[in-house]
Amino acid sequence: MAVESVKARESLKTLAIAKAINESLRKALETDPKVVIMGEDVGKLGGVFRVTDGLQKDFGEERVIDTPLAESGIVGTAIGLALRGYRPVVEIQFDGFVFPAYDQIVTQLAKMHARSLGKVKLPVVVRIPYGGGIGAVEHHSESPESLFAHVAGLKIVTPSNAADAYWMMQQAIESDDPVIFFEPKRRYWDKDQVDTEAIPGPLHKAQVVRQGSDLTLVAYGPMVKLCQEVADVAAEEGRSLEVLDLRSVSPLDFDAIQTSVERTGRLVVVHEAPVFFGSGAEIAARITERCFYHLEAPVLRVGGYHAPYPPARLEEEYLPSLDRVLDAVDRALAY
Amino acid sequence: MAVESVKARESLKTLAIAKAINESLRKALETDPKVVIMGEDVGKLGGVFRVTDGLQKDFGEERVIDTPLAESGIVGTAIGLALRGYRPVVEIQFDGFVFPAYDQIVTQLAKMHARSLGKVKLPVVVRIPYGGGIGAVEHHSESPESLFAHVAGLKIVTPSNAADAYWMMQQAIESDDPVIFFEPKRRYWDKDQVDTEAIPGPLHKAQVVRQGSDLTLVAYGPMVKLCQEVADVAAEEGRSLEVLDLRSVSPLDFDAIQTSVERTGRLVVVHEAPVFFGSGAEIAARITERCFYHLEAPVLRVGGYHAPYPPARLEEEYLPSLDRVLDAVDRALAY
Amino acid sequence: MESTAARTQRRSAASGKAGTSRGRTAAKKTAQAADSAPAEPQLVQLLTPEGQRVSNPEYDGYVASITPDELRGLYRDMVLTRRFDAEATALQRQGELGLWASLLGQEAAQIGSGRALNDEDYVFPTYREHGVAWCRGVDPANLLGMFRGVNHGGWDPNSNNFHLYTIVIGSQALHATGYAMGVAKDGAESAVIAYFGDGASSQGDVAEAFTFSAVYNAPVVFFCQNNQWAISEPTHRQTRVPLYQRAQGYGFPGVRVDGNDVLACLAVTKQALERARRGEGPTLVEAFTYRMGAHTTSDDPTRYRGDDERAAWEAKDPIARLRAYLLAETDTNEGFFEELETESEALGKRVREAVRSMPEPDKFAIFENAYADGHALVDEERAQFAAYQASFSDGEGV
Amino acid sequence: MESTAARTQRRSAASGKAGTSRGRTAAKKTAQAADSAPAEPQLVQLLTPEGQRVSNPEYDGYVASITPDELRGLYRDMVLTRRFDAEATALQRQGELGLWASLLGQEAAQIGSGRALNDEDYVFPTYREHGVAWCRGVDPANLLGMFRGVNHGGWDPNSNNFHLYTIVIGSQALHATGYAMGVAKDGAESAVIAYFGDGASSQGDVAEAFTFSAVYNAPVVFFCQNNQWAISEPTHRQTRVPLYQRAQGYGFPGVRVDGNDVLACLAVTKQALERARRGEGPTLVEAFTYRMGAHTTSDDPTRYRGDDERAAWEAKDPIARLRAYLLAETDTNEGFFEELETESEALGKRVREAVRSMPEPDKFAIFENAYADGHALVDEERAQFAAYQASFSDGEGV
Ligand SMILES: Cc1ncc(C[n+]2csc(CCOP(=O)(O)OP(=O)(O)O)c2C)c(N)n1
Ligand SMILES: Cc1ncc(C[n+]2csc(CCOP(=O)(O)OP(=O)(O)O)c2C)c(N)n1
Ligand SMILES: [Mg+2]
Ligand SMILES: [Mg+2]
Repeated sequence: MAVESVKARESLKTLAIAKAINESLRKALETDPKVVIMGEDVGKLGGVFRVTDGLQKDFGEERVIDTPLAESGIVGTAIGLALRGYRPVVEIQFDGFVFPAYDQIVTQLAKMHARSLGKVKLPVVVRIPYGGGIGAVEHHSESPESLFAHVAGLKIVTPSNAADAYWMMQQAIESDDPVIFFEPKRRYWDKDQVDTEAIPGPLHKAQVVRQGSDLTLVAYGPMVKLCQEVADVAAEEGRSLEVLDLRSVSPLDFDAIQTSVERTGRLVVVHEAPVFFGSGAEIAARITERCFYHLEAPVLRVGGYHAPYPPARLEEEYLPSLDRVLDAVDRALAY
Repeated sequence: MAVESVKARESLKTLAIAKAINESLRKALETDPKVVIMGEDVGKLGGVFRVTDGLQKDFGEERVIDTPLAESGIVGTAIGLALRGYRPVVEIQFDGFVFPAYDQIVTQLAKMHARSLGKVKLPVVVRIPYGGGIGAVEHHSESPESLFAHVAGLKIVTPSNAADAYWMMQQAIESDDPVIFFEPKRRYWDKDQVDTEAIPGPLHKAQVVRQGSDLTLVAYGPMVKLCQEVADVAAEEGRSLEVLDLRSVSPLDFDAIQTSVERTGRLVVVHEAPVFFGSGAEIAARITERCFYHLEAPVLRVGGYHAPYPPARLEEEYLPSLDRVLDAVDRALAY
Repeated sequence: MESTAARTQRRSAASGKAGTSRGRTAAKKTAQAADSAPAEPQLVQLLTPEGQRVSNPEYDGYVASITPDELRGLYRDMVLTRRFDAEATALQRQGELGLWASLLGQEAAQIGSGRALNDEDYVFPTYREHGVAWCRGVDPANLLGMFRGVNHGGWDPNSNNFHLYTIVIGSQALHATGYAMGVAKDGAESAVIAYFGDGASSQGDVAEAFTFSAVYNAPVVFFCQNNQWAISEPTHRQTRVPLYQRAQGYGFPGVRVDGNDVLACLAVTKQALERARRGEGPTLVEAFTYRMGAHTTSDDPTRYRGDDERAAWEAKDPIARLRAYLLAETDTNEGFFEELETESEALGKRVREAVRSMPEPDKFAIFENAYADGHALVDEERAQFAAYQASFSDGEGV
Repeated sequence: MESTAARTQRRSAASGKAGTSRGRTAAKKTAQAADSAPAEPQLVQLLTPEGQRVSNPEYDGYVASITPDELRGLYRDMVLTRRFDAEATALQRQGELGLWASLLGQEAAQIGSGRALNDEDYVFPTYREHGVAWCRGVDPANLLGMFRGVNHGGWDPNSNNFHLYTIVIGSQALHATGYAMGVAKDGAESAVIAYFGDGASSQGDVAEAFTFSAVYNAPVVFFCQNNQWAISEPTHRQTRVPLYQRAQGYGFPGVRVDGNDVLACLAVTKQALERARRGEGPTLVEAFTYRMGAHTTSDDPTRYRGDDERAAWEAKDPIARLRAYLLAETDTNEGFFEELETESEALGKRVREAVRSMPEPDKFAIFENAYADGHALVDEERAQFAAYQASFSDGEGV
């Protein structure tokens, strides 16, 4: 057996997304003494999803910091730590609890680099487990990415699989810009192979996760897996769908979408967030502008409704499902 | 002179937008003892834009309430007052200062009616002077309407002229839903005729403010006037533009836009807010879906850039201007 | 009836009062007590863990006229609340509920404060106030809807003056304050009470509620159940001084009460509510208690706390101590306890059945109540949803 | 050198200390003073409005070794700051600035606290700290960029350890706290100071900064300039008790200082900074002062306050009192004042010219620094913008 392949095998691990992020954080803590983890219950408990499991034990309370229960305080002090040269990775416990920190994120975190004419950098990562499908109570299943994407100064990324979770977290921490890192909580336990010595691609580029020729399906985070399933079913019906995992919501990789749509002529965008003022709107608007003469159907969007996220027993109706996406695919193909 | 026309003349006043809102608030205070005004400096000072001028003097400190300097506190206590049967109209001093209240608006104000299965109503109006063009310092010129429109449970309106300002405020206060009332601050001093005894049209319907046949220009709030000017200039060049004043951002009056676009075949949306994830995206996406076979050009958007609102001496470059809108009109017509 | 010890205590309390130049608030007095015994600030206590009645001159009056029947009523409330709570935990394990937040250990804090309220008073709970809900007459089964996932709040807040549970930590403190501002505007003589936890004390919203209530002198009682933990974080992660002291800096009294002593909680809350109704503004009550169980059924407390702590608090159980007192000092006989046992089981059964027979929500409920006055987009989406649903039945050829 | 009166004062302060069982914080002592004189809590004062030095045993030490030259330095700082401020107000009237927030009246609070800082200390100002900026060595002309509208902050925060002005009220209190947490982590022996106003004290962020700094024992001084007004709202709209007392409820000392007394501000801030550097955590300093002018040049204070108030504060002018002291107690001669007058005028001229010659920002600056590592959309929009700009020159046929 060649030396190289042994090494390759050692760096290949099968990890769930939550564990991949955990290992990524661990590596960052090891590599850069300026990295600190902050948040509610991130210490002994390891976070409510165990994403920071074991980190405080191994790196101490000065590196992995349980904070008071105050999200504005968490992000606000993380900004201060970043000004002092630290690289804080803060955890917001659930999507619905980021709003007390919204002011600090929007008026301070996003704008301080520009305000300082570039003198100050804020390498802060805000981790947010997001999305539904886990049968939770109110405020635990939302997808607020649009509310951050509209704000210049922030970068928004969201992995759909363990390998991306691992590498995108490394890259987010290395970024000198603030990054909102949305973690697809209902996929936390999905496993995948992660090569911890791979050379990752760029953080903000989309990936074609399935090639196809009849229609392009675009998704990110928790919806990528669904779209792959949709493509499987459609294939059985003789339809060839291309699936793009956007990975980044700000910036959006319009070039990649355009390339695909120029070939397929049809586009369906899928996300859990409400359709109204959601990412699908921005994608539809810009791709229609870029591909006006290529599109054989309007860009269709599948997402949440314009209503508060419903109680758990209704979430399956609220969220994009196999059938709802297939329905949109059918409608797009019918043009 | 007939009695009726005397009466008509009495109810016709020429008012600036700020004064029209002031009179509207005064009328609401007179009509409904449950209406209260709250905010920073709304009392003796009459607000930094004098929109509440004289109201505390005439209605007392129990009706027109100077609050501590805390926006979350203002909206949070307004919710409590609404639960007690009051109809609070709260003022946020400037667009950039609404974010400390964002959590209360998004997680409480917007969702409490649904949370209570309809048992509880929150007739709260949140007034926000918004937009740029007044040469102000940071945080005083922003257009955050998208950040509210994406959130179900809120209604978002914004008048472009004094008559609408007067009547839409009446209707917003009468609404049993929470309404975010965006006031175009750079137009506060623009005067117009207001008939205080008119029968106003529905709050959430768009209005054709200029008829045309070559292209539809859609705008709201401060950009309506600009679009009318654009239409004037275009008319000189022989182009007939239809101008729609949306008036409401949530709900959006897609029917009205559709009707116009089905005739003109071209649409340009103009707003001050950044284009990325802005209202233009939602309008473009939905109108393209509705009018796929009518559109002869992609829907084009003119708005702010994906960068923090710039310092005052650059705002003219940042904001949609006559030339920038004309440029988009030209591009749309060139298809 | 008063023991010498009690009288001595009263005298020292009185002299403490004289020593303070203003000396008008409980906060002040308790704070001074704290100064002289820095280890643990003095709790207001009327019943020892062993169930012995101790006198406290400031608070005795609030429970002086309480009858044995009323005492048994408090006992019954606590037992039934605990029984209901246990049933809910069981229902969660059986998969009938998605989640449950147990109040185990906090029965005295909730029943004591809940029974201090008048009908006209208004309650703003967080998500663990099942005992207070019980006192307000909210049907326990209705509390379970949100934990089962059929709604986000299954009762009409105005039926029992008991607002919906609030999950975003601290928000309701401001709602309570605003509501109380409204009460004052109305010239009504009722009070408002806001419940929150030790963790919540760190939220900006709670601080803003303190500011607004003090500035407007709003008739609101802030009832903080310091159950020592905010999920995995101990209270010293939220504050380095006792929480009740927070109030002083905002200009209103704060008092720490033994949260496992139902009589003390009743008395302290009554005093605070009366202050509010008299127009003397807000009070912060810190009920010093313990979360005996996990944070919620999703939590695993073995990861962050030991058994010793729990054992120590077990000895301070709120129900056991009232039972001891009832047995020693009143004419309560075994029959009472037996009947209560039967009633408990009946409650458990009723709740179990109510939950199991809770109707599934209608699909279209997604679109209901998003708005009070309607919204064009909701109408459009509802129609699309209906058409989409119908497409399945069409497919099946009807 | 010490008068009998001063000695008496020291004795009574000492006995005050003995009377407190803990008696370890300035806050405690000042609070007790407040109790016995409820009308106005005792201010720490070292110079009377008439310019007489009064002794304060707790704080004398911090200014004991100050030389006449240093006193003249403080005087010079205040005079030049006021001159700069007046120039900026004039420039606004002339249309050179869009807005100006004058510090008139607050010179002592800012120079006293600013001169208490070491070079390594870090400052988080709000938008009115022109005097503190002066102490840090920030070029006054650079402060004007944002008020002229050419940038949002025209200096490098790390050049002088003076952060950018923060307009969103209260936010910077958390940044200061986080920065201080970092200082502690680094084991550095410097301190951080956060400036904010009486109005800001109501913001949740400030409360959360108190909580975080207390829990982590961060080396931060909260310096609240209570200038009696938040635009049109008097301080009693923000609190019903003196603001410095807020700190107690969070477990750290608070002290009220005469904000028009530069020596007292220097001493009190030094003490607080030393505590921070020694690892004793945060302190809240409330500098009791007055905003002599309008809130900003956009404001019209005649709508909400009378002239009497201003007149009463005029008699407490920070510059006049130090001048009186310099003349009475040091060898300062007229020449010093004359030279300073000349220096003042030169400063005014320099600032005026600097502002008038400030280059207009480049159009493309809109896109600069939105991101540190770039962003595809910004690149795309910049390119479109360039093409659009170019279309005009094309149009002119170039
Ligand atoms: C704003 C917000 N942040 C985080 C959470 C997640 N969360 C739910 S309960 C809880 C701890 C609350 O502790 P405490 O206030 O002491 O109340 P307890 O649960 O002990 O009754 C946390 C962090 C939340 N619900 N809201
Ligand atoms: C979050 C926020 N809300 C409102 C404002 C508008 N505003 C600017 S200054 C000010 C008053 C500030 O008063 P204070 O904190 O006492 O400081 P001072 O201006 O007196 O120095 C207000 C309300 C703001 N800048 N930020
Ligand atoms: Mg707790
Ligand atoms: Mg002030």
